[in-house]
Amino acid sequence: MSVRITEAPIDAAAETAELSRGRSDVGALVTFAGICRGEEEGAPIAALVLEHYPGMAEEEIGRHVEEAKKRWPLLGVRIAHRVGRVTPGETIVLVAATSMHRQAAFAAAEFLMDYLKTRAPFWKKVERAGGTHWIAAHDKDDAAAGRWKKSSREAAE
Amino acid sequence: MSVRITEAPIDAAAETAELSRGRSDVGALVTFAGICRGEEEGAPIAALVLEHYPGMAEEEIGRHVEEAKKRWPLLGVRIAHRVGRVTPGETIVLVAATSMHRQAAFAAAEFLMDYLKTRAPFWKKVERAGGTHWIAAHDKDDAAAGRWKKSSREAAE
Amino acid sequence: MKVLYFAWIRERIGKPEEDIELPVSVATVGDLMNWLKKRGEEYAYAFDNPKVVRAAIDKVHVEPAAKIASAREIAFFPPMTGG
Amino acid sequence: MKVLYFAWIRERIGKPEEDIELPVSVATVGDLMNWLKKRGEEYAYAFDNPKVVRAAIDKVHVEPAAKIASAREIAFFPPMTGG
Repeated sequence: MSVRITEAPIDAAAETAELSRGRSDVGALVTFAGICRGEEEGAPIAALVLEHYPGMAEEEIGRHVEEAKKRWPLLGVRIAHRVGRVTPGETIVLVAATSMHRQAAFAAAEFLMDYLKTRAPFWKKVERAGGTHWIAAHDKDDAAAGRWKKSSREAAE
Repeated sequence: MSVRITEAPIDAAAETAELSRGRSDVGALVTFAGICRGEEEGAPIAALVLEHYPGMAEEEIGRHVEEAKKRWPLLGVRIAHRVGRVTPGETIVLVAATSMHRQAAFAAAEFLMDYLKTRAPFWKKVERAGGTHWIAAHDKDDAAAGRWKKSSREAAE
Repeated sequence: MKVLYFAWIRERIGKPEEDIELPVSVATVGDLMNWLKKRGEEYAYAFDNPKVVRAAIDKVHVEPAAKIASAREIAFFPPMTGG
Repeated sequence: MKVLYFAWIRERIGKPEEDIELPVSVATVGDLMNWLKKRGEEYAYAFDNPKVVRAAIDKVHVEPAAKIASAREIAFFPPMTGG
Protein backbone atom coordinates (compact mmCIF):
# COMPACT_ATOMS: atom_id res chain seq x y z
CA MET A 1 0.00 0.00 0.00
CA SER A 2 1.38 3.38 -0.96
CA VAL A 3 -0.37 5.34 1.81
CA ARG A 4 0.76 5.07 5.40
CA ILE A 5 -0.40 6.92 8.52
CA THR A 6 1.96 6.67 11.44
CA GLU A 7 2.71 7.96 14.91
CA ALA A 8 6.43 7.27 14.46
CA PRO A 9 8.97 9.62 12.85
CA ILE A 10 9.08 9.47 9.05
CA ASP A 11 12.39 8.60 7.38
CA ALA A 12 12.41 9.92 3.81
CA ALA A 13 15.18 7.57 2.67
CA ALA A 14 13.37 4.51 4.00
CA GLU A 15 10.03 5.60 2.50
CA THR A 16 11.45 6.22 -0.97
CA ALA A 17 13.90 3.31 -1.14
CA GLU A 18 11.34 0.78 -2.29
CA LEU A 19 10.12 3.04 -5.12
CA SER A 20 13.24 2.38 -7.15
CA ARG A 21 14.55 -0.86 -5.64
CA GLY A 22 15.13 -3.57 -8.23
CA ARG A 23 13.79 -1.59 -11.16
CA SER A 24 15.61 0.30 -13.88
CA ASP A 25 12.78 2.29 -15.49
CA VAL A 26 12.65 5.04 -12.87
CA GLY A 27 14.28 8.20 -14.24
CA ALA A 28 12.82 10.75 -11.85
CA LEU A 29 11.96 10.79 -8.16
CA VAL A 30 10.33 13.85 -6.63
CA THR A 31 10.02 13.93 -2.87
CA PHE A 32 8.16 16.51 -0.85
CA ALA A 33 8.58 16.73 2.91
CA GLY A 34 6.32 19.00 4.93
CA ILE A 35 8.22 19.83 8.09
CA CYS A 36 6.92 21.08 11.45
CA ARG A 37 8.18 24.65 11.89
CA GLY A 38 9.08 26.17 15.22
CA GLU A 39 6.67 29.06 14.69
CA GLU A 40 3.02 29.39 13.76
CA GLU A 41 1.32 32.75 13.21
CA GLY A 42 4.43 34.55 14.38
CA ALA A 43 4.87 32.86 17.76
CA PRO A 44 7.01 29.88 18.84
CA ILE A 45 5.29 26.54 19.30
CA ALA A 46 6.17 23.49 21.38
CA ALA A 47 4.55 20.97 19.04
CA LEU A 48 1.73 20.22 16.65
CA VAL A 49 -0.80 17.57 17.59
CA LEU A 50 -2.40 15.92 14.58
CA GLU A 51 -5.78 14.25 14.62
CA HIS A 52 -7.19 12.26 11.72
CA TYR A 53 -10.27 10.32 10.65
CA PRO A 54 -8.98 6.73 10.60
CA GLY A 55 -10.04 4.87 7.50
CA MET A 56 -11.24 7.95 5.65
CA ALA A 57 -7.74 9.50 5.66
CA GLU A 58 -6.27 6.44 3.90
CA GLU A 59 -9.23 6.14 1.52
CA GLU A 60 -9.30 9.83 0.60
CA ILE A 61 -5.55 9.93 -0.08
CA GLY A 62 -5.86 6.65 -1.97
CA ARG A 63 -8.51 8.18 -4.25
CA HIS A 64 -6.17 11.03 -5.10
CA VAL A 65 -3.29 8.66 -5.73
CA GLU A 66 -5.52 6.82 -8.23
CA GLU A 67 -6.47 10.15 -9.83
CA ALA A 68 -2.79 11.12 -10.09
CA LYS A 69 -1.98 7.79 -11.72
CA LYS A 70 -4.68 8.46 -14.32
CA ARG A 71 -3.36 11.93 -15.07
CA TRP A 72 0.37 11.22 -15.27
CA PRO A 73 2.49 8.21 -16.28
CA LEU A 74 3.68 7.41 -12.77
CA LEU A 75 5.72 4.37 -11.85
CA GLY A 76 5.14 4.66 -8.12
CA VAL A 77 3.69 6.82 -5.36
CA ARG A 78 4.45 6.74 -1.68
CA ILE A 79 2.75 8.86 0.97
CA ALA A 80 3.34 8.88 4.71
CA HIS A 81 1.54 11.18 7.14
CA ARG A 82 2.20 11.66 10.85
CA VAL A 83 -0.53 11.76 13.47
CA GLY A 84 -0.19 12.47 17.17
CA ARG A 85 2.41 14.83 18.59
CA VAL A 86 5.01 16.20 16.15
CA THR A 87 7.82 18.51 17.26
CA PRO A 88 9.60 21.24 15.26
CA GLY A 89 12.00 19.83 12.68
CA GLU A 90 10.09 16.57 12.27
CA THR A 91 8.44 15.58 9.00
CA ILE A 92 4.64 15.81 9.08
CA VAL A 93 3.99 14.51 5.60
CA LEU A 94 6.06 12.89 2.90
CA VAL A 95 4.91 12.55 -0.71
CA ALA A 96 7.11 10.79 -3.23
CA ALA A 97 6.36 10.13 -6.90
CA THR A 98 8.44 8.34 -9.51
CA SER A 99 8.20 8.42 -13.27
CA MET A 100 10.39 7.92 -16.32
CA HIS A 101 10.67 11.69 -16.73
CA ARG A 102 10.66 14.60 -14.34
CA GLN A 103 7.57 16.57 -15.43
CA ALA A 104 5.11 13.84 -14.41
CA ALA A 105 6.81 13.27 -11.06
CA PHE A 106 6.84 17.00 -10.21
CA ALA A 107 3.23 17.54 -11.27
CA ALA A 108 1.94 14.50 -9.39
CA ALA A 109 3.76 15.37 -6.15
CA GLU A 110 2.42 18.91 -6.24
CA PHE A 111 -1.10 17.75 -7.11
CA LEU A 112 -1.08 15.25 -4.24
CA MET A 113 0.16 17.84 -1.74
CA ASP A 114 -2.46 20.39 -2.81
CA TYR A 115 -5.18 17.79 -2.29
CA LEU A 116 -3.76 16.50 0.95
CA LYS A 117 -3.86 20.03 2.35
CA THR A 118 -7.52 20.61 1.54
CA ARG A 119 -9.22 17.20 1.29
CA ALA A 120 -7.47 14.69 3.51
CA PRO A 121 -9.13 14.51 6.95
CA PHE A 122 -6.32 15.67 9.23
CA TRP A 123 -6.47 18.52 11.73
CA LYS A 124 -3.58 20.31 13.40
CA LYS A 125 -3.58 21.71 16.88
CA VAL A 126 -0.84 24.05 18.04
CA GLU A 127 0.70 23.31 21.44
CA ARG A 128 2.34 26.25 23.22
CA ALA A 129 3.41 26.99 26.79
CA GLY A 130 0.27 29.14 27.08
CA GLY A 131 -2.21 26.52 25.85
CA THR A 132 -3.45 24.87 22.69
CA HIS A 133 -5.57 25.91 19.71
CA TRP A 134 -6.68 24.50 16.38
CA ILE A 135 -5.09 25.84 13.20
CA ALA A 136 -7.53 27.46 10.80
CA ALA A 137 -7.65 26.35 7.16
CA HIS A 138 -6.00 28.62 4.59
CA ASP A 139 -7.90 30.01 1.60
CA LYS A 140 -4.55 29.89 -0.21
CA ASP A 141 -4.61 26.08 0.05
CA ASP A 142 -8.12 25.90 -1.42
CA ALA A 143 -6.92 28.03 -4.32
CA ALA A 144 -3.91 25.75 -4.83
CA ALA A 145 -6.14 22.67 -4.98
CA GLY A 146 -8.63 24.48 -7.23
CA ARG A 147 -6.16 24.93 -10.07
CA TRP A 148 -6.12 21.18 -10.73
CA LYS A 149 -9.88 21.19 -11.27
CA LYS A 150 -9.47 23.82 -13.96
CA SER A 151 -6.89 21.80 -15.81
CA SER A 152 -9.05 18.66 -15.71
CA ARG A 153 -11.87 20.61 -17.35
CA GLU A 154 -9.49 21.92 -20.00
CA ALA A 155 -8.16 18.43 -20.62
CA ALA A 156 -11.69 17.14 -21.23
CA GLU A 157 -12.50 19.84 -23.78
CA MET B 1 28.70 25.98 -1.29
CA SER B 2 25.36 24.62 -2.42
CA VAL B 3 26.61 23.16 -5.72
CA ARG B 4 28.73 20.03 -5.78
CA ILE B 5 30.06 18.00 -8.70
CA THR B 6 31.23 14.55 -7.77
CA GLU B 7 32.43 11.23 -9.13
CA ALA B 8 31.10 9.40 -6.06
CA PRO B 9 27.53 8.12 -5.58
CA ILE B 10 25.05 10.75 -4.35
CA ASP B 11 23.21 10.07 -1.09
CA ALA B 12 19.99 12.13 -1.00
CA ALA B 13 19.65 11.92 2.78
CA ALA B 14 23.20 13.16 3.34
CA GLU B 15 22.82 15.96 0.79
CA THR B 16 19.58 17.28 2.26
CA ALA B 17 20.36 16.80 5.96
CA GLU B 18 22.20 20.07 6.33
CA LEU B 19 19.37 22.07 4.74
CA SER B 20 17.25 21.72 7.85
CA ARG B 21 19.80 20.92 10.54
CA GLY B 22 19.57 23.24 13.53
CA ARG B 23 16.88 25.49 12.07
CA SER B 24 13.16 25.59 12.70
CA ASP B 25 11.94 27.85 9.88
CA VAL B 26 11.96 25.19 7.15
CA GLY B 27 8.40 24.08 6.41
CA ALA B 28 8.93 22.49 3.00
CA LEU B 29 11.68 20.45 1.39
CA VAL B 30 11.38 19.42 -2.25
CA THR B 31 13.95 16.96 -3.54
CA PHE B 32 14.38 15.89 -7.13
CA ALA B 33 16.57 12.93 -8.04
CA GLY B 34 17.36 12.24 -11.68
CA ILE B 35 18.18 8.54 -11.87
CA CYS B 36 20.09 6.63 -14.53
CA ARG B 37 17.62 4.35 -16.30
CA GLY B 38 18.52 0.95 -17.68
CA GLU B 39 17.29 1.89 -21.15
CA GLU B 40 17.90 4.76 -23.54
CA GLU B 41 16.07 5.14 -26.85
CA GLY B 42 14.47 1.75 -26.37
CA ALA B 43 17.60 -0.34 -25.84
CA PRO B 44 19.37 -1.46 -22.65
CA ILE B 45 22.48 0.42 -21.59
CA ALA B 46 25.45 -0.59 -19.44
CA ALA B 47 26.14 2.89 -18.11
CA LEU B 48 26.15 6.61 -18.80
CA VAL B 49 29.46 8.43 -18.90
CA LEU B 50 29.15 12.10 -17.97
CA GLU B 51 31.58 14.77 -19.05
CA HIS B 52 31.48 18.34 -17.78
CA TYR B 53 33.21 21.69 -18.17
CA PRO B 54 34.97 22.09 -14.80
CA GLY B 55 34.51 25.53 -13.35
CA MET B 56 31.80 26.57 -15.78
CA ALA B 57 29.44 23.83 -14.54
CA GLU B 58 29.62 25.11 -10.95
CA GLU B 59 29.41 28.76 -12.04
CA GLU B 60 26.49 28.23 -14.41
CA ILE B 61 24.49 26.28 -11.82
CA GLY B 62 25.45 28.88 -9.21
CA ARG B 63 24.01 31.64 -11.40
CA HIS B 64 20.71 29.80 -11.61
CA VAL B 65 20.66 29.19 -7.88
CA GLU B 66 21.06 32.96 -7.38
CA GLU B 67 18.27 33.57 -9.90
CA ALA B 68 16.02 31.08 -8.07
CA LYS B 69 16.73 32.82 -4.76
CA LYS B 70 15.65 36.13 -6.30
CA ARG B 71 12.43 34.64 -7.65
CA TRP B 72 11.28 32.66 -4.63
CA PRO B 73 11.68 33.00 -0.85
CA LEU B 74 14.04 30.06 -0.47
CA LEU B 75 15.79 29.12 2.75
CA GLY B 76 18.30 26.78 1.13
CA VAL B 77 19.32 25.07 -2.09
CA ARG B 78 21.52 22.04 -2.56
CA ILE B 79 22.59 20.60 -5.88
CA ALA B 80 24.82 17.61 -6.55
CA HIS B 81 25.68 16.31 -10.01
CA ARG B 82 27.58 13.15 -10.93
CA VAL B 83 30.32 13.05 -13.52
CA GLY B 84 32.19 10.02 -14.81
CA ARG B 85 30.58 6.60 -15.12
CA VAL B 86 27.08 6.17 -13.69
CA THR B 87 25.25 2.85 -13.74
CA PRO B 88 21.48 2.21 -13.91
CA GLY B 89 19.72 2.94 -10.63
CA GLU B 90 22.28 5.52 -9.51
CA THR B 91 21.39 9.17 -9.01
CA ILE B 92 22.79 11.46 -11.71
CA VAL B 93 21.57 14.72 -10.27
CA LEU B 94 19.99 15.81 -7.03
CA VAL B 95 18.27 19.17 -6.57
CA ALA B 96 16.85 20.11 -3.18
CA ALA B 97 15.15 23.36 -2.21
CA THR B 98 13.74 24.44 1.13
CA SER B 99 11.30 27.18 1.96
CA MET B 100 8.74 28.10 4.59
CA HIS B 101 5.95 26.97 2.26
CA ARG B 102 5.69 24.35 -0.44
CA GLN B 103 4.93 26.43 -3.54
CA ALA B 104 8.31 28.18 -3.55
CA ALA B 105 10.22 24.95 -2.96
CA PHE B 106 8.39 23.10 -5.77
CA ALA B 107 8.76 25.96 -8.24
CA ALA B 108 12.46 26.47 -7.49
CA ALA B 109 13.32 22.77 -7.78
CA GLU B 110 11.54 22.51 -11.12
CA PHE B 111 13.10 25.76 -12.40
CA LEU B 112 16.58 24.57 -11.43
CA MET B 113 16.09 21.18 -13.10
CA ASP B 114 14.80 22.76 -16.32
CA TYR B 115 17.86 24.99 -16.45
CA LEU B 116 20.28 22.25 -15.50
CA LYS B 117 19.01 20.18 -18.42
CA THR B 118 19.54 22.89 -21.01
CA ARG B 119 22.21 25.27 -19.69
CA ALA B 120 24.58 23.42 -17.39
CA PRO B 121 27.64 22.17 -19.32
CA PHE B 122 27.31 18.40 -18.91
CA TRP B 123 27.21 15.82 -21.68
CA LYS B 124 26.04 12.22 -21.47
CA LYS B 125 27.47 9.33 -23.40
CA VAL B 126 25.67 6.00 -23.55
CA GLU B 127 27.76 2.91 -22.95
CA ARG B 128 26.45 -0.34 -24.41
CA ALA B 129 27.91 -3.73 -25.19
CA GLY B 130 27.98 -2.64 -28.84
CA GLY B 131 29.82 0.64 -28.31
CA THR B 132 29.25 4.19 -27.13
CA HIS B 133 27.46 7.26 -28.44
CA TRP B 134 26.57 10.74 -27.26
CA ILE B 135 22.99 11.49 -26.26
CA ALA B 136 21.33 14.20 -28.36
CA ALA B 137 19.67 17.18 -26.67
CA HIS B 138 15.86 17.16 -26.44
CA ASP B 139 13.75 19.99 -27.85
CA LYS B 140 11.31 19.17 -25.03
CA ASP B 141 13.93 20.26 -22.50
CA ASP B 142 14.47 23.57 -24.30
CA ALA B 143 10.71 24.14 -24.19
CA ALA B 144 10.64 23.32 -20.47
CA ALA B 145 13.38 25.85 -19.75
CA GLY B 146 11.74 28.42 -22.03
CA ARG B 147 8.59 28.67 -19.93
CA TRP B 148 10.51 30.33 -17.11
CA LYS B 149 11.64 33.11 -19.46
CA LYS B 150 8.03 33.83 -20.30
CA SER B 151 7.02 34.11 -16.67
CA SER B 152 9.92 36.43 -15.90
CA ARG B 153 8.73 38.74 -18.68
CA GLU B 154 5.18 38.61 -17.35
CA ALA B 155 6.40 39.34 -13.84
CA ALA B 156 8.28 42.41 -15.07
CA GLU B 157 5.23 43.86 -16.80
CA MET C 1 -26.58 5.51 12.84
CA LYS C 2 -23.00 6.19 13.87
CA VAL C 3 -22.10 9.89 14.03
CA LEU C 4 -18.46 10.94 14.38
CA TYR C 5 -16.96 14.27 15.41
CA PHE C 6 -13.41 15.51 14.89
CA ALA C 7 -11.10 18.30 16.07
CA TRP C 8 -12.86 21.26 17.71
CA ILE C 9 -16.29 19.88 16.86
CA ARG C 10 -15.40 16.77 18.87
CA GLU C 11 -14.11 18.98 21.69
CA ARG C 12 -17.20 21.18 21.74
CA ILE C 13 -19.61 18.23 21.78
CA GLY C 14 -17.42 16.41 24.26
CA LYS C 15 -17.34 12.99 22.59
CA PRO C 16 -15.74 11.46 19.51
CA GLU C 17 -18.77 9.48 18.36
CA GLU C 18 -22.24 8.29 19.24
CA ASP C 19 -25.05 6.12 17.94
CA ILE C 20 -28.14 8.12 17.10
CA GLU C 21 -31.66 7.05 16.18
CA LEU C 22 -32.76 9.58 13.57
CA PRO C 23 -36.38 10.71 13.09
CA VAL C 24 -37.69 10.25 9.53
CA SER C 25 -37.84 14.04 9.09
CA VAL C 26 -34.02 14.13 8.97
CA ALA C 27 -33.31 13.45 5.28
CA THR C 28 -30.10 15.34 4.48
CA VAL C 29 -26.79 16.12 6.13
CA GLY C 30 -27.99 19.71 6.56
CA ASP C 31 -31.16 18.46 8.26
CA LEU C 32 -29.01 16.40 10.61
CA MET C 33 -26.90 19.43 11.58
CA ASN C 34 -30.04 21.43 12.36
CA TRP C 35 -31.52 18.56 14.33
CA LEU C 36 -28.28 18.03 16.31
CA LYS C 37 -28.10 21.77 17.14
CA LYS C 38 -31.31 21.39 19.14
CA ARG C 39 -29.98 18.51 21.22
CA GLY C 40 -28.23 20.74 23.74
CA GLU C 41 -25.88 23.63 24.34
CA GLU C 42 -22.76 21.70 23.37
CA TYR C 43 -24.26 20.80 19.97
CA ALA C 44 -25.52 24.37 19.44
CA TYR C 45 -21.96 25.55 20.11
CA ALA C 46 -20.40 22.97 17.79
CA PHE C 47 -22.74 23.78 14.90
CA ASP C 48 -22.87 27.50 15.66
CA ASN C 49 -21.47 28.40 12.23
CA PRO C 50 -22.54 25.63 9.83
CA LYS C 51 -20.47 27.17 7.02
CA VAL C 52 -17.25 25.99 8.61
CA VAL C 53 -18.51 22.46 9.23
CA ARG C 54 -17.61 19.78 6.71
CA ALA C 55 -19.26 16.37 6.48
CA ALA C 56 -18.57 12.90 5.16
CA ILE C 57 -20.94 9.99 4.59
CA ASP C 58 -19.29 6.58 4.81
CA LYS C 59 -15.85 8.26 4.57
CA VAL C 60 -16.57 10.31 1.44
CA HIS C 61 -16.90 14.11 1.46
CA VAL C 62 -20.46 15.34 0.93
CA GLU C 63 -22.33 18.65 0.72
CA PRO C 64 -25.06 19.59 3.25
CA ALA C 65 -27.70 18.75 0.62
CA ALA C 66 -26.53 15.11 0.45
CA LYS C 67 -29.21 12.54 1.31
CA ILE C 68 -28.47 10.41 4.35
CA ALA C 69 -30.54 7.45 3.09
CA SER C 70 -28.64 4.24 3.82
CA ALA C 71 -25.53 5.81 5.35
CA ARG C 72 -23.74 3.73 7.96
CA GLU C 73 -21.68 6.57 9.41
CA ILE C 74 -21.72 10.32 9.15
CA ALA C 75 -18.82 12.47 10.28
CA PHE C 76 -18.65 16.19 11.04
CA PHE C 77 -15.37 18.10 11.14
CA PRO C 78 -13.79 21.50 10.50
CA PRO C 79 -11.98 22.31 7.23
CA MET C 80 -8.94 20.06 6.91
CA THR C 81 -5.51 21.32 7.91
CA GLY C 82 -3.28 18.32 7.23
CA GLY C 83 -0.22 18.05 5.04
CA MET D 1 44.16 32.20 -26.18
CA LYS D 2 42.97 28.97 -24.58
CA VAL D 3 40.40 27.07 -26.62
CA LEU D 4 38.52 24.14 -25.03
CA TYR D 5 36.50 21.37 -26.64
CA PHE D 6 33.96 19.05 -25.02
CA ALA D 7 32.04 15.85 -25.77
CA TRP D 8 31.94 14.85 -29.44
CA ILE D 9 33.61 18.09 -30.51
CA ARG D 10 36.57 17.15 -28.32
CA GLU D 11 36.56 13.63 -29.79
CA ARG D 12 36.41 14.84 -33.37
CA ILE D 13 39.24 17.34 -32.91
CA GLY D 14 41.19 14.82 -30.87
CA LYS D 15 42.22 17.05 -27.98
CA PRO D 16 40.51 18.68 -25.01
CA GLU D 17 42.21 22.06 -25.31
CA GLU D 18 44.92 24.05 -27.03
CA ASP D 19 46.55 27.48 -27.01
CA ILE D 20 45.94 29.38 -30.21
CA GLU D 21 47.39 32.64 -31.53
CA LEU D 22 44.48 34.33 -33.30
CA PRO D 23 44.85 36.59 -36.35
CA VAL D 24 43.27 40.05 -35.89
CA SER D 25 40.65 39.21 -38.52
CA VAL D 26 38.99 36.81 -36.03
CA ALA D 27 36.72 39.16 -34.06
CA THR D 28 33.72 37.03 -33.04
CA VAL D 29 33.01 33.50 -31.86
CA GLY D 30 31.49 32.79 -35.28
CA ASP D 31 34.67 34.04 -36.97
CA LEU D 32 36.68 31.72 -34.77
CA MET D 33 34.57 28.70 -35.75
CA ASN D 34 35.05 29.50 -39.45
CA TRP D 35 38.76 30.02 -38.94
CA LEU D 36 39.14 26.76 -36.98
CA LYS D 37 37.26 24.84 -39.71
CA LYS D 38 40.09 25.62 -42.13
CA ARG D 39 42.77 24.28 -39.80
CA GLY D 40 42.34 20.68 -40.87
CA GLU D 41 40.01 17.78 -41.51
CA GLU D 42 39.33 17.09 -37.83
CA TYR D 43 38.23 20.71 -37.28
CA ALA D 44 36.12 20.71 -40.45
CA TYR D 45 34.41 17.57 -39.12
CA ALA D 46 33.87 19.04 -35.64
CA PHE D 47 32.37 22.28 -36.95
CA ASP D 48 30.57 20.60 -39.85
CA ASN D 49 27.17 21.79 -38.61
CA PRO D 50 27.76 25.07 -36.73
CA LYS D 51 24.10 25.17 -35.66
CA VAL D 52 24.64 22.39 -33.14
CA VAL D 53 27.78 23.94 -31.68
CA ARG D 54 27.47 26.03 -28.53
CA ALA D 55 30.14 28.35 -27.19
CA ALA D 56 31.19 29.99 -23.94
CA ILE D 57 33.60 32.86 -23.31
CA ASP D 58 35.26 32.78 -19.91
CA LYS D 59 32.67 30.19 -18.73
CA VAL D 60 29.58 32.16 -19.78
CA HIS D 61 27.31 31.08 -22.65
CA VAL D 62 27.58 33.32 -25.72
CA GLU D 63 26.07 33.58 -29.20
CA PRO D 64 28.22 33.26 -32.36
CA ALA D 65 28.04 37.05 -32.77
CA ALA D 66 29.78 37.61 -29.42
CA LYS D 67 33.04 39.58 -29.62
CA ILE D 68 36.14 37.69 -28.50
CA ALA D 69 38.02 40.87 -27.46
CA SER D 70 39.80 40.23 -24.15
CA ALA D 71 38.57 36.64 -23.62
CA ARG D 72 40.94 34.36 -21.72
CA GLU D 73 39.27 31.11 -22.74
CA ILE D 74 36.72 30.08 -25.33
CA ALA D 75 34.96 26.74 -25.22
CA PHE D 76 33.04 24.84 -27.91
CA PHE D 77 30.60 22.05 -27.10
CA PRO D 78 27.37 20.37 -28.26
CA PRO D 79 23.99 21.22 -26.72
CA MET D 80 24.01 20.26 -23.05
CA THR D 81 22.51 16.94 -21.93
CA GLY D 82 23.10 16.99 -18.18
CA GLY D 83 20.60 16.64 -15.38
